Amino acid sequence: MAKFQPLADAVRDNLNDGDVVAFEGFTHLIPHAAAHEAIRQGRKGLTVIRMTPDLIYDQLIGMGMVKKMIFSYAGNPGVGLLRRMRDAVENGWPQPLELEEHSHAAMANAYEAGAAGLPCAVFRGYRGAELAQVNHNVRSVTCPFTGEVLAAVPAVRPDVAFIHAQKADRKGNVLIEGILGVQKEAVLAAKRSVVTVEEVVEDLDAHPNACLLPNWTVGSICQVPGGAHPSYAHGYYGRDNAYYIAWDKIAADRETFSSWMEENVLNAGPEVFADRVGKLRSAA
Amino acid sequence: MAKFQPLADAVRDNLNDGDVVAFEGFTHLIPHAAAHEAIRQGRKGLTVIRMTPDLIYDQLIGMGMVKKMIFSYAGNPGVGLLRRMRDAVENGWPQPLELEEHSHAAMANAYEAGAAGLPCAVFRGYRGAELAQVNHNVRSVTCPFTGEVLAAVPAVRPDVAFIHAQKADRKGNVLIEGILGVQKEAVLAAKRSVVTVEEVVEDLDAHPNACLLPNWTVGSICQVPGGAHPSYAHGYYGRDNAYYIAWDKIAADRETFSSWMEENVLNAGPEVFADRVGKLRSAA
Amino acid sequence: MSGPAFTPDEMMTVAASRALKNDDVCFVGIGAPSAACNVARLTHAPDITLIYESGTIGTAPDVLPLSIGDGELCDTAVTTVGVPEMFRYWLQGGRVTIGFLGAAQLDRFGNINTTVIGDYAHPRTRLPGGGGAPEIAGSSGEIFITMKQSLRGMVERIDFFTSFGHGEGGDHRQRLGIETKGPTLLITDLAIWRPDPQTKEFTVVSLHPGVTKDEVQATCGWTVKFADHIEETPPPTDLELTTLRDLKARTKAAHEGRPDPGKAA
Amino acid sequence: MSGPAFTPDEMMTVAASRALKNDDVCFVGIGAPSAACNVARLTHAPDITLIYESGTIGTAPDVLPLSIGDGELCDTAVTTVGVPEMFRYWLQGGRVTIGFLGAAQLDRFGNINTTVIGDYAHPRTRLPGGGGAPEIAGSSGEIFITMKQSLRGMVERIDFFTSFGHGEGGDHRQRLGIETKGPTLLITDLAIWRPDPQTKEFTVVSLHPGVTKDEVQATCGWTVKFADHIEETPPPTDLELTTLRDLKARTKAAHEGRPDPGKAA
Repeated sequence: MAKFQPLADAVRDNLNDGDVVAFEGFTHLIPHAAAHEAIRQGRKGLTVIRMTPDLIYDQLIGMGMVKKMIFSYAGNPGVGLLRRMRDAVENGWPQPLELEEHSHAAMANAYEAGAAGLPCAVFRGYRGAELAQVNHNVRSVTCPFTGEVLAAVPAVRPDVAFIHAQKADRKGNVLIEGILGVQKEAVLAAKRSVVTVEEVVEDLDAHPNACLLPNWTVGSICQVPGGAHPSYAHGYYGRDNAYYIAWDKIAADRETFSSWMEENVLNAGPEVFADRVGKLRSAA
Repeated sequence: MAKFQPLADAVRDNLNDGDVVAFEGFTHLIPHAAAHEAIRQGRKGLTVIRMTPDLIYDQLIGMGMVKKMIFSYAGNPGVGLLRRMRDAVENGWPQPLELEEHSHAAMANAYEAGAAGLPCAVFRGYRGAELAQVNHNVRSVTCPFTGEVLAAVPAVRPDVAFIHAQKADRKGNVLIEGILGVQKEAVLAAKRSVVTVEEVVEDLDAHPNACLLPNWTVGSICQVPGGAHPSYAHGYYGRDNAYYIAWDKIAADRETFSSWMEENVLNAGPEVFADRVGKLRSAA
Repeated sequence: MSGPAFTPDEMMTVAASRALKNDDVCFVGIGAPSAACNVARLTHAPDITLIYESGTIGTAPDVLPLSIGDGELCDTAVTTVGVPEMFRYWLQGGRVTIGFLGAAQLDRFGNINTTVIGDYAHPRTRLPGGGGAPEIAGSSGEIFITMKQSLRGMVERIDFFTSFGHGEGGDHRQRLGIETKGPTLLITDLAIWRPDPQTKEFTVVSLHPGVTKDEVQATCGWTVKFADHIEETPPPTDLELTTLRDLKARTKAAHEGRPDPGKAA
Repeated sequence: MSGPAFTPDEMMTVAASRALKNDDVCFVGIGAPSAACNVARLTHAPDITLIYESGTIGTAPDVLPLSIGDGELCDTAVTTVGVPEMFRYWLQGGRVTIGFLGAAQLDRFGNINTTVIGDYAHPRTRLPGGGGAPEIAGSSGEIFITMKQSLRGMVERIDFFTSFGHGEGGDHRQRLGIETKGPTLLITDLAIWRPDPQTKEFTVVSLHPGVTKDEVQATCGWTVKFADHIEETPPPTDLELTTLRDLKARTKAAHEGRPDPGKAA
């Protein structure tokens, strides 16, 4: 049953050194505030999973918290590469980074399989793609009716999933709307979950088929207005595209990165996020 | 691209003798009007698919139109058995009926696989269940990661799917809400599709994540108010439970059945449905 | 016992309702299970999550549904999902603590038949089939069964294994690789039964008020095993009985209406 | 050609937009494909269905998204589905007629690399990876590719097969059991290329206005094959150019704003 708690407590209770963790969000609703809290708590040796690792994974990697990353597209969308991740992969700074790389279709199916309690996902994919040769977790099964060879990947089953959502009601039922990504799957596939929300309301007043996580499927709920910034929350505030563009320069240099992290993450708290989205609210 | 047409034309254009056809609806939104039109047009040798064949399949079978039925629960829900179907299975009247029987999980997964363009569905099921021994379309695949043996069934790929939905907009985009069943999957899995709707509106005014079939995924759209009766349409009219209870007597006897079909189906048209739901509208 | 304040059917439903806990997530079969689950929700388990296979999650109907997909279930649900998702994420995903099933035929090991009476290829009676039951039986944490006792229903050998209980008993589930507990409770109109820890044979552990062992045996097609120490099921409380009767009355009023299935009916 | 009325980049986008039809269902890659697809929608193909991998179906953005999941895409979409459904029902389901991709490295057979420069295990440059491309390349009816020509981008051998085009050429796709057409069109800033019917090698069929064969060869890392009869690409019309420039101007205004990535930036 969902427990309402401050973000620092939720991260402390749910994320341990060495965990397999997914901070999910597909451009929309990326849980930046939760990742920053994890950085402040200095967890180590994490295996991080995400379809589209972008800024927060660049930050986790740059801070030396990540041992392995399972992913399908690691870029700053529309801007360029992830410079901290490149530095880890190409130069081993601040530590080497093991990669398990998939396609989006494989990752989406793997989350679906995780939510569905299956050991693996089966789909038509990877044909002629070289990832199937470098990733030992791309295998195959044969359709027992047609003989077609289909791709198989292991289900994603994180120790803990962090997502950001629009709102929760007082009972802890969580509503996600707009671009849904794989957030519902991430929570259902994970052993534990933490959901940051823009607001807590009396009644979700949702469509009968709205994407919703009932309170008994969610571990912790933390109210963190603006908690997705510079990503966005449909109906609340727009994406801070300028911030994404600016990140490219910050991440380009180790020292610039470190001092930026010091000032904006290590010496800050979840409460800074509400201010950051102030001027973006009209754009939502 | 969706074509608006009268129901009789849509059935004539899309349903042929010998077709594999799904009239889908899971208690909610069962396309009765479309099935009655198919009965009037006297199609023969059909293979009918549905998770929960109830009254309309009892009627199709009793009218001698069905060669084979693929299904997972054939009953009059909460009332009892399907007496026309029993007569066909137990006594071969009016003709023998071949059955391919699955569990709900298998059928739901098979529709999902059909919509997903896969040759088969893979799930955890049928363990210790005797259907796996009498149905040659229940097979297995082995997870290449864990060695777990999972069930596999062929994807459902009907020639044509009929569903009923709440509304379409003038461009032909179709909205379904409430209990969704497998209707979206049935249309996406089928080669052709006919959707009857309660009404055609200027703008669906739908939630961003509403269950929706874009106009280019739908073949024909026919406006048939009340077209789900005695099933129901969420937001329009309630389920006619009394009708379901009364059906048990009508179907109990071959002659009663035949004369009822003559009067209420063969000598009627789609326009009768609007009247039938008149008094149920307040209950919706 | 003269002038009982409740019927055996009411005792069955109330006893079944008591087995459910406030934090259970219950996949509800239709008929008797539905009444029991909703009595639980309206009495001691207000926060119980009831799931119907139509995709309605966390539903709280004011009247019992006739089918598993009445509008009332969706109107009162926390959310409603498509049927593929229901079976994949919610049942197969291992989120259901209790699967609550009825049965046409039942054997002493909790195996259920709702498919055919007679031979599968040439049945004497073609029943509706399994619906969700085969996977409810496999994927739910444990299974509760409720049915009225009769020689026709509780049989030495079921005609068809629609859903697997404990098979031939003992560790048969484990041998098939099924990790869930399977049937852990049977509530009839006469008694409460639990599987023997070793053999998994259903054993009477409690008799409903006024019921004798002979009555239980007379309406059961196998030789009944009784526990060494048999309890007496506490009779329904006023609250339980009122709740159940009010629910049934509301349901009757809602379902009856005037039948209007066409002119020739 | 002195004082051209349009840039090579604009010609590329306009030429790419023309290849799309009103009834196409187009899975849109980010960058150049996104501009081309939306110019098509705003000119000759108003009913084209644009799908982005974020789950937005039938989207009609007023400004180009920076990412594949900007709010603008959802706000203007016919509907938005979850990402697993996007890849299962919509892409794998065979509903996409055109997959439109960009490339970091491309070879003459339409094979694409967006994964690494150098060795996979020890790359010189770690690129973002394939994202949706491996299955877009396999499941879309056909593939259009658009990129600016450069010796670094158009190479004799790509460093990694992120997505499969025609492999080694000829019937390589069929030999792998891939039933879709694969790359059928390449639009660069200098020319339009189509695969040879037999060998599947990309062949220049049209040069953009003022472009010479030598210029095409000078910016391509393999020996270019030219068709016997080469067309000249019609220059952008006023409508096409105005539409593209207005779109870019709206996009620039929307994306710029004041960067505010914290105090130390």
